[in-house]
Amino acid sequence: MSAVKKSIVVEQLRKTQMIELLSKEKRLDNRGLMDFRPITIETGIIEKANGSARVQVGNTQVIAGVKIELGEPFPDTPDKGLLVVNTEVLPLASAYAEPGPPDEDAIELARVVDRGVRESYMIDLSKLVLIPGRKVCVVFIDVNVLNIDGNLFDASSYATIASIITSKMPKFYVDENGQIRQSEEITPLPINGIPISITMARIGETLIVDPTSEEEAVMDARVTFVVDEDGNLCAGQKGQPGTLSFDQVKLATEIARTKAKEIREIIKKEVMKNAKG
Amino acid sequence: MSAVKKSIVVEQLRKTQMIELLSKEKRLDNRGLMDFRPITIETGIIEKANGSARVQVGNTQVIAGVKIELGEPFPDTPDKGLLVVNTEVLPLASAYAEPGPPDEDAIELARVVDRGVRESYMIDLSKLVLIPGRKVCVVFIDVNVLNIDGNLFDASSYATIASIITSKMPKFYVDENGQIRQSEEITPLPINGIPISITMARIGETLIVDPTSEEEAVMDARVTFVVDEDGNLCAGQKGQPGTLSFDQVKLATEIARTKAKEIREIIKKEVMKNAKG
Amino acid sequence: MSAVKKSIVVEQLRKTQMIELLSKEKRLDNRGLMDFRPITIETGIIEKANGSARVQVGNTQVIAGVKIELGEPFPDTPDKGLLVVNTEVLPLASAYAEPGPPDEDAIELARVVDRGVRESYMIDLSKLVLIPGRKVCVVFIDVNVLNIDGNLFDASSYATIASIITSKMPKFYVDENGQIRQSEEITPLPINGIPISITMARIGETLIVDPTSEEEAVMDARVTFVVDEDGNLCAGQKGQPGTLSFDQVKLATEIARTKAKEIREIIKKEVMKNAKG
Amino acid sequence: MKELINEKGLRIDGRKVDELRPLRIEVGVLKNADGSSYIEMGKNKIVVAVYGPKEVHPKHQALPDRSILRCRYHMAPFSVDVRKPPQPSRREIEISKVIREALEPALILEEYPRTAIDVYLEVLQADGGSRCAGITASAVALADAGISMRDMVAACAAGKVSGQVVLDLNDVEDKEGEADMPLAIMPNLNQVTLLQLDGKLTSEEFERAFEMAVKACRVIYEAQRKALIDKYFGKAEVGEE
Amino acid sequence: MKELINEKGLRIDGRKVDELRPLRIEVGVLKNADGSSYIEMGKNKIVVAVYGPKEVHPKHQALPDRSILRCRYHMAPFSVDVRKPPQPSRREIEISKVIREALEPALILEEYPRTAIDVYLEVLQADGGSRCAGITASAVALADAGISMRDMVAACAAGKVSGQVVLDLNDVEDKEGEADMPLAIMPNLNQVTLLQLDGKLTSEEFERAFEMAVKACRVIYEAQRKALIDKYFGKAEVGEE
Amino acid sequence: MKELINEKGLRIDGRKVDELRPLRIEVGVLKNADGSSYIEMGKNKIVVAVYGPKEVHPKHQALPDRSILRCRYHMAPFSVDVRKPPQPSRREIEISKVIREALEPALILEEYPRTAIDVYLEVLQADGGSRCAGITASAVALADAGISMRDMVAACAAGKVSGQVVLDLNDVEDKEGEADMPLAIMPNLNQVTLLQLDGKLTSEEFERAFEMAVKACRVIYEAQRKALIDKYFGKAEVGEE
Repeated sequence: MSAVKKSIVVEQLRKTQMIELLSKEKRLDNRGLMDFRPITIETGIIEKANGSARVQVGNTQVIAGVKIELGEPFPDTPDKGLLVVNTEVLPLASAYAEPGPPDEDAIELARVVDRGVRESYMIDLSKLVLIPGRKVCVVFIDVNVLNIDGNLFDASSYATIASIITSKMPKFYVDENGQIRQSEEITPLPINGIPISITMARIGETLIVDPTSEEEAVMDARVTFVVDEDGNLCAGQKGQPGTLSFDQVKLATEIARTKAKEIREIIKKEVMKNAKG
Repeated sequence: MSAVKKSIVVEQLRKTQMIELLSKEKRLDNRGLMDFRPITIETGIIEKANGSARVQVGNTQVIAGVKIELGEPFPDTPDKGLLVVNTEVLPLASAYAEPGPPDEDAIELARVVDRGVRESYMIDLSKLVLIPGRKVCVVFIDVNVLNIDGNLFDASSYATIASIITSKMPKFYVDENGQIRQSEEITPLPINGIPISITMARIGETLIVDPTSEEEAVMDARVTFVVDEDGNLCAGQKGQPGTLSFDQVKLATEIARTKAKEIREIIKKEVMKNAKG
Repeated sequence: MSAVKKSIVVEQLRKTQMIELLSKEKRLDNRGLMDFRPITIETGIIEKANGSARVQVGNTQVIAGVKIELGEPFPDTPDKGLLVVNTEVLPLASAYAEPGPPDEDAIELARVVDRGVRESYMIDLSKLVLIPGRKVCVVFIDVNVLNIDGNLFDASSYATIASIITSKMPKFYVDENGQIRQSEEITPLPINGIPISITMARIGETLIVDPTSEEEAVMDARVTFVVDEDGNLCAGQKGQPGTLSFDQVKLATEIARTKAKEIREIIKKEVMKNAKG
Repeated sequence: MKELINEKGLRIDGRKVDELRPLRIEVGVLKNADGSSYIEMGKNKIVVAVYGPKEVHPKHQALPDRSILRCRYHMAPFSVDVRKPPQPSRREIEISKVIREALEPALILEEYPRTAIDVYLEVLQADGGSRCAGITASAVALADAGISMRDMVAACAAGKVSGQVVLDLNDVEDKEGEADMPLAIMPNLNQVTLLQLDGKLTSEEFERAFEMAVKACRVIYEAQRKALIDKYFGKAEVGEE
Repeated sequence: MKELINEKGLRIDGRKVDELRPLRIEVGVLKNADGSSYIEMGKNKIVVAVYGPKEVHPKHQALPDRSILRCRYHMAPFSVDVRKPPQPSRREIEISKVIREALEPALILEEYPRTAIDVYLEVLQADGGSRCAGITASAVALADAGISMRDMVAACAAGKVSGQVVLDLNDVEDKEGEADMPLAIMPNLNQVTLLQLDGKLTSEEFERAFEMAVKACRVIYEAQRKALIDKYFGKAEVGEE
Repeated sequence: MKELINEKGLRIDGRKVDELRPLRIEVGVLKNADGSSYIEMGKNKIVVAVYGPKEVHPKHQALPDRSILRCRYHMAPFSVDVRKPPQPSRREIEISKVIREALEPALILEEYPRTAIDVYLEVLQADGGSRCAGITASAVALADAGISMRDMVAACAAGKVSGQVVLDLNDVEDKEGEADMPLAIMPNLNQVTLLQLDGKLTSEEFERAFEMAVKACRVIYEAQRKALIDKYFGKAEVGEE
């Protein structure tokens, strides 16, 4: 039996075992199906950034940094600031990550994180305009993944929102000569509310939240919903070449709404703790 | 006998057979040496483009689209609009086409098509200037090759000229404040005449027009001439690592001038038909 | 014994022989340890460049060209012109050089040459400002390596300084309307002095100057110091995965200071010779 | 915000809230491809080619137990209002990925070990919902190429415009509306293969939009079947015209 | 030029001319890496991961008699005052090379034929001297990965600011000072593994700066040892806290 | 349009309409290359290196029955009036292709199966007609490398300037003239290996230009022969100085 054939068999075996375990509502790390791993958040760790946060969800570790610079608005939205989300899955993060430009997984990750922030209107971009059509603030959010143990979508999203919430920027204004100046005054970013990303994996017929790398290796499908403070769904993404039944989609939205409340409280507490600490 | 050696023998055999056939003035698809395959042209197929055309020459199929935007002129031609021709041989087009940036064949294709339009002065670029040295119209022509069966040079050239002829653009003007505005009025591109590209293949000692992929696979050399309405040669390109005798060059120019008249009528009729249809 | 294993043995043998030879203060080409190969310099060879020089150090051959254009200064140095040094190790230069973007060796080469010119303040960049913060001269120096036989650092550096010294540029000025104009008058670049790069190789416990490709193939470490007219060290770079003892570092600085004087005279004479010739 | 639904409940292109745009599917439009199709869905115009199953280069990327599916969604430079440079954008790379994941569940890839199947989508004109139209056309082109399939894949978006849940958003509705939710399903197996959401929906709106999109997918599935039957059995014979 | 040393001989951050910035080294900060470390040196914050020895792809790049060492020094976009695009700059490529050459002499690569060892440095925040801090951290991460080493490698810059030779330049001193000379040594073997010089030094200043940097490297070496001992033997046991 | 031919029939650089620019060819100018040459044709200054026949990497690109010829035409950044970035432009890629196709017919590639021959052209200064000068120099470098050849390849452009057919256009004539037609021939076999046309020519002008260019190629061929003889047999011996 060749090495490759063997590894397929091993993989199927592992999946069968995991499904059996899940059918008893158990997971390899003893969590319940609807339990997240411990979430820890440190903010303000990069003094040169306007905002920053290191988030750990179990062994998954990401750092996000916010830089606010001046730039030109898009021609079709002259009265809005710009939001640019970029994620880099660094080669530090796992034995399988390679240096180089973001691959399709990293691009999907960045775009889903971006969508959660953008579609929930978390940042009021209309308040970041200095001269309509000509000068606006550009909010760059760079997410660096340092260690991968599953659920990059949620960890990256939490790092992003924690760095946005704690961002500080100088007040910019236009002087009498039409020049942009920055005052001494420091102000936070204009925030509307906190969107929470909840990612679920389907393994066999079971949905679980916050999958580890080990669980992701055998999952059939992944689905993420971002929920705003009012319980609205504001972004969604099904991933992986597996399917979801119509009922599983409905169930996933319900799980997302329930868990989002819980995680929002955890994040608020963690961010607050830092602010005091 | 190895597979590779065998395939070299097969290729030579095929070429010998083709040369024998051509010596009787016959081709595999029963055309005469100087016959084009049927040419069909549809214009105006892309509503969002200023001009567009789908051209089929036998089974070769290309689509060209014209987009007219505002830009800055080159410093050394402040009083001329810009013409940018780009061709993409899409991976849809054949089992051998690969996704990725244009390779040397696609770049040569784009540059020869560009040269035919540019050197014949088909578009009067001096009429596309809004503010000399500062604002001009940029005419982007993008040619997408959808299916390859030989003679991409002529098919791409015909799609390009058909999309130029049928282009419509808003009238731009400079208002009293020096701002560029566009009026409701729709105007065609300023056209000087129709250059026609004629591509020939030398197989053995025979010249043929409009080669198919099968004929291109065994051709020794390829030569293209573009002829303007007055019978002038305005662009030329010999291709492939074969040669042409001095007499073959002369013959090729004569064929080009003769066939160009015929093809120009076909194209005019096809474009007109569309305009009515 | 496999080919690879054999080549490792051959390489070690060659190194042992070289070390033995060096221990007698001899080199393969009969030079003394502290002798450079013959240096020849031709300047003004590219009429379209503001300055140019072809330098040969033994069989190593490089060409540098200076182009002076107008551009914008960096925001943090509004009162300084720009210096851009680029080197290309052309595929012409050796059987091992490949076409493509500069690799880490070529980038290191460019950056060390740049550092020598920049940190010695050879060009007075503050005299290249036309409108502070808005318009300055950009001095592009492109170094093309045509043939490699060791010591690219010094050869590239000498070509760079010879092309700078002999550069001529039009006098630019700002007219009453704030437009940049260039007068008929031709002026040299504002020069402060001539920095000289001296590169040494450590093979075994011996330091030699101006290593050939053959010597570089077996060297343990490489070290370059750039020395200005006053005997100051103004740039340095240790290279290769070998080490230097503390004493060897000190010795290298002394050799650099001694040889720099000598080479500076040679270069001045060569450049002068050209100016007359 | 511009009013996108008038007092009669009609949308800017005259459609009702749950009405699809005109749909046209052709099969076998490219001679060289192993399978191909062309779709018009509103002003979307997309051509799809399938090549494969074929050898994999480099060989080490091949899988011993199944074929690998590769998708490339690409927009022609002239397909949108402002010319798009031909290099793939981040958006095109993400859409290529979700399209592949939407098609893969329907394919019996185990039948073609050590091979690759390439699906190339070229958007000649984009008008909102191009990924859904592209999935619909790709499934037809895969069938035309004779690839073994568990089920067809049909796709359609629903979303929210001027406060109402609507079907199959066009370009303007996509950009100026409140939410867009592209969906793909396997219509016989009743499985979701693509689901994305951009914009805010309440719980109830989500369910309403989801149902509307599923229903539309079933209509689109019939159009897919008809296009394939027309090609392989002729129009008259099956009497579906 | 701004005065960077005051009349009391103190620098802008209050240090004496031969004083190091606060230094903190942690070992084993990343779970997936074979070895890892985190360093803070002033406001420099750098995380390093080591993967290997591991198989080489493509195989023909492997060496029959030893491991190949690969280094990647990379700055996070938010690590500097003006956002840095994520693609490696020429500066990052040069620094990656000199870091590799600074570490390689300390490694017994002959023990791992036909393999590769990857050292990834991510600069989370840069504050002058990041290559030296990065080398110091990398040597610790290599030790944490259990790679056989001849000696540790410790690095520190010295230079010239406002006419005086100073140790361990911060960002402002690096940019506005007269010279910066990064140095790395193997502290037991007394060998220089990295030496660069940017800016003018007289012969005497060079010697003074060199000695100052060597001395500082020995202090840093003690911090490296302590960090490793703390991890492997616990803090209390060795009683160095 | 500027008048490019004066009333005496002389061109802006003083040449007659059918006069070549000064030509200088040197052989063996680069030590490492297997063959090399340097050409000056007017202000064109081009150096050419040939490496090969040599092994092909990756191996699967090798051909079992012949050598593959690869050409790279590249302009130094300082070779033109406005600095050219070093990355190959589309123009350079096209010219590399036509140069390869112009040289290949003259080479007996069947003698070197499974190998590659690389021809690298570096344009140090460009002055109109650089592709022709490059082909002329490349053929000499290939001969210097000892590659078996059926014939030499000599190249020269003709064209139209201020209404007259002229030979060997310089930079200004190329840009401001009416037409430029680069031509390369094998002078003994009387075969055209490169032919391009940019700009308008009547039937008669085309024939006149073609004949003029062919005639010039024969003159250039003599210069190629002389350069090779000078190198291999010494100047005095053949008494051609």
